[in-house]
Amino acid sequence: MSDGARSAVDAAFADEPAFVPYLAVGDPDYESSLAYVEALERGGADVIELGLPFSEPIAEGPTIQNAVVRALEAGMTPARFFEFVREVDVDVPLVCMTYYNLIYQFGSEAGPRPFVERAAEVGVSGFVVPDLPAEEAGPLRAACDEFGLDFVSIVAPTTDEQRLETLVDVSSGYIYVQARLGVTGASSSVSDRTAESLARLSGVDLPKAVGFGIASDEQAATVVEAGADGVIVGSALVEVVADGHETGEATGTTTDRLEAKARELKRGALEGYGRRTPTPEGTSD
Amino acid sequence: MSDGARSAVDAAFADEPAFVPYLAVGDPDYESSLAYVEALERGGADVIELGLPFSEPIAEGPTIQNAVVRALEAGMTPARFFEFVREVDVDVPLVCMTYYNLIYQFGSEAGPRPFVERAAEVGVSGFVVPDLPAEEAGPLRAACDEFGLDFVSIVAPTTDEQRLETLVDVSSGYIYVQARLGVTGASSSVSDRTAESLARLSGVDLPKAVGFGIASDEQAATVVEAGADGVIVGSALVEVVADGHETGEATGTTTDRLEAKARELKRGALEGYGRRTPTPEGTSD
Amino acid sequence: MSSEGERSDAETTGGDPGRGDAGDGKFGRYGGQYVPEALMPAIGELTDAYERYVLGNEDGFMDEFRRRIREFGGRPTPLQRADRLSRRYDTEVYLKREDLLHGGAHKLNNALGQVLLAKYMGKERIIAETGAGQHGTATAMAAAHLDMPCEVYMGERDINRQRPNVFRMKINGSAVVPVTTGRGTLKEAISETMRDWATNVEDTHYVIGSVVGPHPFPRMVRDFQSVISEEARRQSLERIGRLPDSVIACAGGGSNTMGTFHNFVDDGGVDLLAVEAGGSSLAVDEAEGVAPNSASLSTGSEGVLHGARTKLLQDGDGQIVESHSVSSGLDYAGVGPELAHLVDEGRVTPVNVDDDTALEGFHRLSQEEGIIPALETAHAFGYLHEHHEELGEVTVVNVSGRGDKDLDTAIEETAQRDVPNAPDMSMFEGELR
Amino acid sequence: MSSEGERSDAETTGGDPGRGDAGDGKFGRYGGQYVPEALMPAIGELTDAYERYVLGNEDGFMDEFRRRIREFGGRPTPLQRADRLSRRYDTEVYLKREDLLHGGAHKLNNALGQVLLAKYMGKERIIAETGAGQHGTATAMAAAHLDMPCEVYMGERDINRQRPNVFRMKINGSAVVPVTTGRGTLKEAISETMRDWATNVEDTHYVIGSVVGPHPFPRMVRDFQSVISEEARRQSLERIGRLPDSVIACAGGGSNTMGTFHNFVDDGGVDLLAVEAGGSSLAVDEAEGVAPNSASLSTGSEGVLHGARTKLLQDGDGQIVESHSVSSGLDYAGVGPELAHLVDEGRVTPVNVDDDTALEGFHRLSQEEGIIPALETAHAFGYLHEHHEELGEVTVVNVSGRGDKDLDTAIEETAQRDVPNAPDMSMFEGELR
Ligand SMILES: Cc1ncc(COP(=O)(O)O)c(C=O)c1O
Ligand SMILES: Cc1ncc(COP(=O)(O)O)c(C=O)c1O
Repeated sequence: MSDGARSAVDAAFADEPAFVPYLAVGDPDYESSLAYVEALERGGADVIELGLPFSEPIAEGPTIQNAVVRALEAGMTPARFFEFVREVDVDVPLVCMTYYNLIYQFGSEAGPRPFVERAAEVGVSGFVVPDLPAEEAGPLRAACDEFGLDFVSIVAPTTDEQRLETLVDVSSGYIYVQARLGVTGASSSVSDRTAESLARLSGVDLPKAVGFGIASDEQAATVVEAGADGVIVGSALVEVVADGHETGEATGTTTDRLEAKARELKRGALEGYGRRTPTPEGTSD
Repeated sequence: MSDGARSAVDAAFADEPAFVPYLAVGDPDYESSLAYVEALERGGADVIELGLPFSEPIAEGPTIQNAVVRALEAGMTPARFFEFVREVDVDVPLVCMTYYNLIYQFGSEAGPRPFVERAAEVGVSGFVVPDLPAEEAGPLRAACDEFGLDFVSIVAPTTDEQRLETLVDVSSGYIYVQARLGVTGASSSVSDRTAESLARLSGVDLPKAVGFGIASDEQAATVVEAGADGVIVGSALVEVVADGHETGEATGTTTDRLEAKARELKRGALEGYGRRTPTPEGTSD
Repeated sequence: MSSEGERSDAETTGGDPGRGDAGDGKFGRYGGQYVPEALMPAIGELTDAYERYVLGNEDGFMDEFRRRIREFGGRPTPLQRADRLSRRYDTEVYLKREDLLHGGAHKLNNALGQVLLAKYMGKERIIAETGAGQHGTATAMAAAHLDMPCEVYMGERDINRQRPNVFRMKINGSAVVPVTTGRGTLKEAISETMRDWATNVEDTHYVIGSVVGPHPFPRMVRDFQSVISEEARRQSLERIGRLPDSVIACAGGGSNTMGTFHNFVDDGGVDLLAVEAGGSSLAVDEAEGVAPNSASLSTGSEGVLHGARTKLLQDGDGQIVESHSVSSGLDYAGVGPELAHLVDEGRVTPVNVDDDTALEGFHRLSQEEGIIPALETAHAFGYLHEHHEELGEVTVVNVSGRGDKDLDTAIEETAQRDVPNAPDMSMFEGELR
Repeated sequence: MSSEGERSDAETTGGDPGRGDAGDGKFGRYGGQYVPEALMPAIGELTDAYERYVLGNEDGFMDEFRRRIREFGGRPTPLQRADRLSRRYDTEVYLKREDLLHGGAHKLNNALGQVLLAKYMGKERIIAETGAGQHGTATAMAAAHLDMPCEVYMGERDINRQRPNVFRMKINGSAVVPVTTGRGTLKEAISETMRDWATNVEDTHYVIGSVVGPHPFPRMVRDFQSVISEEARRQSLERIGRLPDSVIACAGGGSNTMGTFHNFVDDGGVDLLAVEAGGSSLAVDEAEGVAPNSASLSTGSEGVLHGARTKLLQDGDGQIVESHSVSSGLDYAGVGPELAHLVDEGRVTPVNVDDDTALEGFHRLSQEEGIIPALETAHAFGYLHEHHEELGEVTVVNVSGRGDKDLDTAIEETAQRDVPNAPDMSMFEGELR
């Protein structure tokens, strides 16, 4: 990771626990998706993860899989994604979450560089690529360095000390702490392993954002109380979009519900922060 | 074969070509069957083959198979068969046609003797057993000798000179000349092989009756013209019974049709005899 | 000469009383050639060919047979230790894996041998009967392999019980002729094939599917099948360093049975157990002419059927009764004459298990050893389960065939009963054909 | 360091450019480990176990594997001369009979190896994906044999195309989990199994069914499958006294392919032909995201799917397109990285035949050799038919599996086309499911 100057993404975690929502771009269609992402900012998002849909989302649970299918059917492509990023009216840093093949194929030249270059142009601040472990991340990391973007790594409950080091080494922006094993998806309890992972990462000078299974203000609070610098929420928000889509709700109504849900989660994160013992350890710097 | 005195069966072929009809006893029921067999005699039968139905009639074609099924379903058994022979009011010799297992199983003592003894008692004159070749016929032949019954062997188109001898050796009554390969059943032409078989048997001092596939007066005539001492007709007669049964015809009507069919066949046999070249060879002594 | 004397001479003696190796087609009181005269010359010709080619290896027939059954058939089949069953029963259980033979059953050993023999004899057409469809598919495969036209007679009811096998025969280029007489099972199919043979005997060879029928079939089929025990005996010695205490095989007509037993017959210390289909009951309903089982060795009596004197399921008059088994391939009212003889001699012990126990055996082998047996074979495992304590230290069970052909039947029959180890098939509820 | 330089370093080199035998999981530009971080430790653990047990025969692992694949699996499988095809094509055609392996396909070589490895690793649960159901059944059998609980993910559409295999898995005691996402075929089943693995990685081993997925799977699966060419090469020398001129295998993921080729790769004079499914056309419909074929070696481009960099069927953006083939087992948008590499190197020639030609091949082998092949395998015979003149004097074709699982599909697909050598199935008109 680049020392010295911290990135916009990293900075978004500086003052208070960050709320990092995820939505699949283009779900259920381009226009609604714009409104939804903007609602997330109004609801308190500090960083937004924008999912660029890939046909084989192997790390996603059913909720996000379905969102991906909806978005692809509505015509989402990498090119449209970049238009979206350019067009969406939000000020917080945007992190692109997608699978490596889309990054690798983009542009005329094989390899991740054209994708990263274009992402930088339209205003993407970083990447999360669930099927790209540290061992294979070299080229993407290099392109990120070249264009000044962050490369966010995921730390899993199964990640051991040795891998942790390699991982932290290639990371910037924040560390995505996977709260439990499995795929994305809302669940009702926050795993014990989250606390363990946070403890192991306590010496690392990067914000730790916890994701996978966070669905309520209380869960957000628990995670932050346990030391997280941020909470990542995907499926719980995608469910709001899916509900709206399935019931034929007006986009405006879904937008409002999404904003409310975001607000709830942000509030939870703040509450958790408040509950911390006098000297909170998780906040870096 | 016993030399000297010729049996009643053999004698039935003496004067003119014999007509030897077959019916499955008990088809479609006991009472009708009595009437049908009696009609055969009226129609000109010289010897009658009475089929005792066996569950696995491997030498029969579909017509007789179905007759056997009808008779078995109507309750025909060896015991009923013997009653039938005792009761049926005909004067010509009766030959029992059945499969060896029924003969073997009858009575308390294993082996053919009890069956033959009982057959003799009720007035059966001989046996045709299609699944009992000369090689296995010893015990049955011995019992026949003991009780004075004939044992009729079948000569097939495939029977070679050597087997012919063995076969003739164990035979009495008449030789059943199988007109063609295959199973019983009416067919439209009489095989060339019939003539061949008759020629091969010309030196044998036993009547030669040809069966398998004879269905009309013309066929009967052809066979007799070729030198047969008799014609055996089964399926063509069983078809009359089957027709009557299937159309729900009155037994009396079927009886009349059966008698007429018998008459036609007997007439054919006589006509064939008339057509023979001046010195007919086939009639024995 | 008294007729009594003659009867007992011809009907109850003859042949080598020990193993029935004499050439007259008799095994003690059983065997013989009870067929229509029209077939006798063909049977003579076949006997001659059998003696020359099979027994005498004329023109290298047996060498070619052995090469083809190895390359085309996949011999030798393994003798496999069944680890989980051995643990469960606290005894060494070994499986002779005939299910791995091409086509999925021991049947190819015989079918390939006979079709090859028909070729050596200059025959131009093959016919066969089939019950479970295993002999039919084996014959169809052998006929395709050796370029012989082939027609297979099969009861209509069996056609419906064993559709995959019907498809296989047709795909292999054979014709399948439905037999609608009687109950439409193996017995009727045999009768019908005999009728075809009687009609076309000059250019046609009838490939009988088990150690039944007139001489030379029982001996010839046994000889082709005896490769099973030839291997199993050698493999036992190599693999375990000793002979087994017990050898178990299911018995329908008895071809896998005789094949599995043959080379152990002289090993007095080896118990030979023939497991018949007990069906739903061992009783016979004389009025209906039905035996709800196929246990002719255990419950049948001497008689003549399909060309041979042997043990049969028959009523008091000698009418053959309808047999029954959950497995089409055991559903036959007769049994091979040599097996009947070995039972009379006390060398082979006839036993049986009912349909329920067979289904349990089917599921047990599937779940615990990863081998789905044919329902016929499953009877042997039903017996193993019930009697494992009596079998000594080492038992060899012949896995006569695989159960791919039986999946639908096994699932349906399982659903109709209370099989303790049945798998959960709920995903397919209401969807079965 | 320039990013350009770093990219080309990490992404296009590494590994042994010849046979990809290096331990880094790369085959030239292909291979690697593109999986979620959560799986990386398991993959590391597996790599370690692979090196110790498989490569190092620690605790006699390979001895046990070889014994079990022999006894339980039925190895060695024969190398059989195909007499009628040899005559028809005027060239020597030999068949490597993997269809005789227990379960009916080469798949057991790998499944048994991996389930045994999982046992050595102390895993308690097996999961697998399956397309044609062959890998699923092989895994279910191996799991039953080795007493491991097993769940198999299978696309809903494949479940309907391959019902007999679904029954077999359930009868063997495995759970079959229907995958309803996407088109419900192999691709979706793999994704779903990866999700399960990511959730239960600590006690669960994922038995991947072909030479695909992250390192060490492509090498490990190849190693388990390479027993095919180990035998075939030895058998060629013994049986024919020489090596073949050509070796043909169908290619889906490429496991039977790599297994059949592996020991011939160093024999420069032996042509290696990988026959892919040409489906109905080689074109891709980008708008629909559909490739009506599965010919990723012939028409695909480099990309990353299911854990490895390899050749893929994808659109210009990198979205994986829906592949198609009449045979479920070839119906996959990717291919093993080593095979992709060998194609780039010119060592393996990628070819393909369309659905129609495959069906013709299916019927030809069935009718002329008495072997009903899997529809996957049938592609190899379609190719043999079309190109027999170019193959030299001796050709070995791998019969990767038998067609019992495909009977219904083959009959239905045949009925829909004009297949010149289709058998007469009229007896079943209107009766097919
Ligand atoms: C697998 C299997 N085992 C056993 C049998 C019974 O026949 P046999 O007793 O002749 O071995 C059959 C008959 O079809 C069969 O398919
Ligand atoms: C018989 C058979 N052959 C070939 C294949 C294709 O797989 P692979 O290319 O990995 O051998 C399959 C897959 O299911 C199969 O079942």
